[in-house]
Amino acid sequence: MYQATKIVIITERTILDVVTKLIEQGGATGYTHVEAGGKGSRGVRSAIRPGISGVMANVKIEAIVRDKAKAEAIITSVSEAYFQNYSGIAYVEPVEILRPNKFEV
Amino acid sequence: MYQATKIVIITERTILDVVTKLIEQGGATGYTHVEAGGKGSRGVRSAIRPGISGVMANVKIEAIVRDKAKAEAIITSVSEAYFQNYSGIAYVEPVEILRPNKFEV
Amino acid sequence: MYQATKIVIITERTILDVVTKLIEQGGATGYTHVEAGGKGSRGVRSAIRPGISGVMANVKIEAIVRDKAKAEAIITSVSEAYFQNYSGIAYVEPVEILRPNKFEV
Amino acid sequence: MDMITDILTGFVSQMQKPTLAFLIGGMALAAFGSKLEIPEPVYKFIVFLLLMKVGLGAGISVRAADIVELAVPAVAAALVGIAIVLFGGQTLARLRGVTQVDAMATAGLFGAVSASTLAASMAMLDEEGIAYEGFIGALYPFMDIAALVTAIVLARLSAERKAAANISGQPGGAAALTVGEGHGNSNAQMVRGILLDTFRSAAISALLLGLALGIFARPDSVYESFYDILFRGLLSILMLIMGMEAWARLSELRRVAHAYVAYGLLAPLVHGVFGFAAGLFVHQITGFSGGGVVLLAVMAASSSDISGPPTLRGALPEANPSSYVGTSTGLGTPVAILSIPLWIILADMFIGV
Amino acid sequence: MDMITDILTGFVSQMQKPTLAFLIGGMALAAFGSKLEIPEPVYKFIVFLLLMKVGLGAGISVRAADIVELAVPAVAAALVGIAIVLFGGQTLARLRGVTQVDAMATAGLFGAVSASTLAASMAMLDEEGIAYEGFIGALYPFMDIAALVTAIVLARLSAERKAAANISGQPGGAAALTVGEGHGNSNAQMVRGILLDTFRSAAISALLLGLALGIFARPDSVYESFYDILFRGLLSILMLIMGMEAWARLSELRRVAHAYVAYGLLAPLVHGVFGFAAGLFVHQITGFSGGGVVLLAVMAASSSDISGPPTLRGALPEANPSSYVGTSTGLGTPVAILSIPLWIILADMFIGV
Amino acid sequence: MDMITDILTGFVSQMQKPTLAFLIGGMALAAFGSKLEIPEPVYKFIVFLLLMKVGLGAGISVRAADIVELAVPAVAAALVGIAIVLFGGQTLARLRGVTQVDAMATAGLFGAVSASTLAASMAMLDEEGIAYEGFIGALYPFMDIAALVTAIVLARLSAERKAAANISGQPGGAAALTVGEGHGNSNAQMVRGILLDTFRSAAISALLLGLALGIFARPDSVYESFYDILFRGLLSILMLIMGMEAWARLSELRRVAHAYVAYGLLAPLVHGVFGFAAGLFVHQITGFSGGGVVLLAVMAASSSDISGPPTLRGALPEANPSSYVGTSTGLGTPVAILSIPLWIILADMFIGV
Ligand SMILES: Nc1ncnc2c1ncn2[C@@H]1O[C@H](COP(=O)(O)O)[C@@H](O)[C@H]1O
Ligand SMILES: Nc1ncnc2c1ncn2[C@@H]1O[C@H](COP(=O)(O)O)[C@@H](O)[C@H]1O
Ligand SMILES: Nc1ncnc2c1ncn2[C@@H]1O[C@H](COP(=O)(O)O)[C@@H](O)[C@H]1O
Ligand code: NA
Ligand code: NA
Ligand code: NA
Repeated sequence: MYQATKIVIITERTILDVVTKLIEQGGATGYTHVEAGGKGSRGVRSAIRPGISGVMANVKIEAIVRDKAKAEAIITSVSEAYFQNYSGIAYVEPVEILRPNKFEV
Repeated sequence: MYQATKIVIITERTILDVVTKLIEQGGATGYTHVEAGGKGSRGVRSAIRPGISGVMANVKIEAIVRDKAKAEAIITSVSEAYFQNYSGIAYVEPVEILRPNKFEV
Repeated sequence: MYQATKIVIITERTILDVVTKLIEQGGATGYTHVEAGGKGSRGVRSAIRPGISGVMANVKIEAIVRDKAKAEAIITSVSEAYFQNYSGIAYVEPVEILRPNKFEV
Repeated sequence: MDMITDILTGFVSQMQKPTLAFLIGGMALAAFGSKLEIPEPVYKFIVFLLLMKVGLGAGISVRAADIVELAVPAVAAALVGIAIVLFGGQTLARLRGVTQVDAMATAGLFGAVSASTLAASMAMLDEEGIAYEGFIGALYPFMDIAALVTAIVLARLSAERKAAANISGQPGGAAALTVGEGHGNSNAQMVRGILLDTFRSAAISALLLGLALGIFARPDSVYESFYDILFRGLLSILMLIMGMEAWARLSELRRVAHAYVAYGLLAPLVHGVFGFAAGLFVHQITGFSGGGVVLLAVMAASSSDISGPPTLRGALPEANPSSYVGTSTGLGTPVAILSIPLWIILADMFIGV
Repeated sequence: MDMITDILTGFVSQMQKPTLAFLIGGMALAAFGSKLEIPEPVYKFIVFLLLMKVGLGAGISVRAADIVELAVPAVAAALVGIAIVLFGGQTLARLRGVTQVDAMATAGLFGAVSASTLAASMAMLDEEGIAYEGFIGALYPFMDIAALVTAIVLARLSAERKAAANISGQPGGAAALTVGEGHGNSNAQMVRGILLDTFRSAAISALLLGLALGIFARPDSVYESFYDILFRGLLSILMLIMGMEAWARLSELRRVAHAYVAYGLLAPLVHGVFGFAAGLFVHQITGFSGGGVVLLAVMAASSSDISGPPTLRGALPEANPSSYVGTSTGLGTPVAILSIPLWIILADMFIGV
Repeated sequence: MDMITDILTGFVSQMQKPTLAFLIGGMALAAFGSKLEIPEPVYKFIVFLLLMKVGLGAGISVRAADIVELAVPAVAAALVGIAIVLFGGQTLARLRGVTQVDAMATAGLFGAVSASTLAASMAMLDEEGIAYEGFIGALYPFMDIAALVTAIVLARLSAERKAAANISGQPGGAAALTVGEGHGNSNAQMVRGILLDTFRSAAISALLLGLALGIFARPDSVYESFYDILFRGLLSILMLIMGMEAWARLSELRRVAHAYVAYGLLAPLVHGVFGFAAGLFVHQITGFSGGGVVLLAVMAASSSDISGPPTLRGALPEANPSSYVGTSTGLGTPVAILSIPLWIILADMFIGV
């Protein structure tokens, strides 16, 4: 098993595309996302009742990167680019992977 | 990066509201939830085929809290309040966050 | 709180049943799954637009096991059995649980 | 010999009716392991449309109905709901492997009403050209709510009595937030809370909305050009879903006492007799139609499978959902639907339809 | 005294119309805390069907229309959209607690068009037997796109001006990838990018698809046998949804300045007058029908609640969605729908319908 | 010159037919980057309703059909399915960049039947007033299952042969649980397992359910008042979806050999000729109608895009879904739908319709 870092970003569904672009630019080889609801400083949001316009939906995005510094750089850039205007949180977790080359560019 | 603790609770969809109330009472500044299916001691449950009444659906709830003791207190209270009568599991994980004040009340 | 290991497997939705069978055979007492989308070496996949046939959908499966060796054995077996022909990644994370006997067979 | 042939022929021809055939088809598909599924959002919507249809239709008729004609069957419906719970709860709780609270929860569902079963019986009466009072849909909430509230109140009172006897209580129970709001300490508050939860449930809200729109607005044109037109077709799909669902939920019964199997198979027939008797009585007083008697019997025979279970899960957490959902959706609903022709035959025998 | 009775009777009879009654029913359900929900995939599909119906119908009529008859109201619709944004943006931005960008975003939504409100007004005209030009649906994109583009461009220019004044700028802003594509540096590129995003939005695409199919293909038979038949029924359900949605979004307004409440309540009436006046003008020039004037007034009065918000969220990230979604969906849409009868009465007074 | 004008005019008028126009509209929307989407639960339900319509209609007709009239085209359909797989598998496997298993999987999908394409051709025949045997829907499973089973069996046998030759085998392959059940060691068991999986797939189950209900129950009234009425409208939406889906799946083809593009464009025409020839043959023997010949040609030309891919993904894990899904859904289906008019013209030329 090899050490790696998991990035997690929970933010507004409408910016999924641009956030994943930043993640890929930051050096991740892939990402996974799931529809989510939640509550934070900007009030309740919902995956099932995202409002008729959909702007009230959340998404949870995860990416495994080999290098912890890279992981931190990615969440810092997402945070700086979007979290002033959009709802969102970001954190990292240590994980262990089987096939290290799968997560290296 | 700052140390924090992630609480994860997987339980019946029908008690989402009361469980998140307990999480907030325990001092979390927010939470995120996703629709889930699964299998445990009480049999198979499904997010897509939750039964026509919906009582067979699961939900996965996560909350980041700064303080590990608080995190443990929250899952202990949820566990004591609900896991005798409702399906569910709970655990915590260490994570690292960028903006510590976002997770403090 | 007791130490345990969380297995995470992200793979094609169509093989959910066989993968969870392997997880249970490996000694997990349960598992949880959520619908997911993502991108990896085999291109973009989506939970909401899985293609009219559904073969383009992902699923994220998690299982808590007490024993780390068991956890590694499970993801190794899933990886060997499926990841040559199917899209997928697998990793493990350390977690802390409340009720250790719930996760022992 | 001839009679047996007659009965068999009659039975086969009943099962060929679209409503019953789609139900059986759904069970067959599920038994065969088919991967066909009607997506959850679709069946939620179909159920909503059928409830709106029943509610709107009833509301439009209520406008023209007189108060006695309405009040008598409404009271009868509520009493039947309560009687089923009292009788069913007593009976089940005596059987081996059944706890008091599980007995009450199960009897509560069987006292409550299944929208799909009621809609199926209306379609079958329409098909045979048998008339019934247009306002019948308005009786649904009376029986449904009376049964659920009775079951929950009785189960909670008995739990309190037990807890008082056995002072130590359950650990942690005190820390739990009650699911739903408005459940206070006094009994009156408890009943208010339960009523509120019941009124807010998806099925009862949809039905009451339809009723209110039917009574206070003028939805006749959209009712006829949309809800009524789609009724038969959507019902055929709902029958398919109920058949698949019944098969899926049957497996829950493997985890619980055999008593539930017996109850699920027999209760619809016994409860139907309660409803039928009440219907005959209303017929005597107000001239209630034969079709109306059939529908009252069917409501009594039916058991809630959409709205009741989440209400019970919230109000009676200690009750095991495998028992009551398995018994009601797995057995109660198909038995109730398949026995609709029985009540038609009986009504024809007793008062003509 | 008599007049008051007349007005009250008139008001009650308006509210009994299916369209308005379903809207009010939806608000009542949500206010009561009902758990009823129409699943998201279902309402997305209903909105799509209604937009296709409006688009196909308009497209089929456009085939036969002459160019002047079409061009004049189209230009009028676009000008009304722009006027609402200019006027509304100015007004709102002056009020306490409203930022420049939030004012523009909100005025943009109110200048844009609500598919549900437009469909509701068509259904009400049909019901009353009031004729209108078949191609009216084709005016929708003119007003909608003109308003959204104007609002976004003005808000961005004002932000740029402010940023130029205040050189330091916002930290991190530079690192952000712009949401949507094609937004370049020059103003022309900016407008192109916004236009592209608007045309790609779900509602405008569906409407334009319907229009194109109506104009270039021969969908008349399927239009009549399907889209047109289901129109009234699906609309009744959409009204219910808009009612529940309005109630849910009202709560957003608790977080924002009181000014939004006043704007949400009054703007539909003021904007409706803009549209009505433009309609009268078109009536003078091209003989535009009274029903057409009503529909132009309703489009102006309505505010976008499906397609506009995500477009704005992408194009104006600094605007607070609680303000504009709360004001538009929570107040603007129900007020616009409930005031449809007003424009009918006015049109009847001014030019007869 | 005149002829060219004629052909062009004919072509344009064909493309204006609602069915084809909606397909093209869907492709145009997707190409333009529109965000419009028909939610997954909705299109699953539409496909289900169309399959039930086809199945019920066929079942109702089968009741009255005689056995020879039925058996001959059924055998022909199955043989066509097998022939396409044998021929297509051979052809594709010879081309550069195509593995044996990918060739078989792709040919399997092209031998199988597309519900949307079949429904589209029925609607076009109805529109033109061309008669066809009511039981045609019953031929669908014969061709579909014959093709899928042949493809899977041949691919597995060839893989086994290769594995036997190359003893080391693939690492880990042995540890994999086979997807689907009942796949044993012997060939008979293998075929049984594949058959079971195929019968359980959503599309085949829905069609067989409709067939069974049509044959054994009396669903005629609900068929006419619901399934048949909604058919045309739902099909128009499905065509839109297939158009958008085709565009989305085309991108898969960028990752695979050029051979697939050629196959996807030409195979529908070649396979259609197989089906057409078989149809003519059946026409000789049993007097099969011209419309029937068209439908057999269309089934042969069409390629499965809903039910086939998951069956293949489970049964042939080594096959690359980008190849077969891209080729079938991205190219095969639109080509097959757009060439429906061709078979009508040919049938008219050969035997009159
Ligand atoms: N403490 C927390 N734990 C978990 N998720 C959170 C937390 N705070 C916020 N979130 C998630 O992040 C989203 C945006 O948060 P916010 O920007 O604070 O409104 C919320 O809707 C939640 O889904
Ligand atoms: N070992 C496990 N790992 C991951 N999830 C589990 C595990 N055990 C139970 N779960 C989840 O928790 C839910 C309730 O579990 P239970 O109360 O054991 O029926 C299940 O439906 C699963 O979603
Ligand atoms: N680096 C990564 N981080 C997170 N998820 C990933 C990563 N790489 C792949 N995935 C997920 O695993 C799925 C299959 O990956 P692949 O086999 O590389 O196509 C993708 O669709 C993603 O959902
Ligand atoms: Na009952
Ligand atoms: Na407007
Ligand atoms: Na074919």
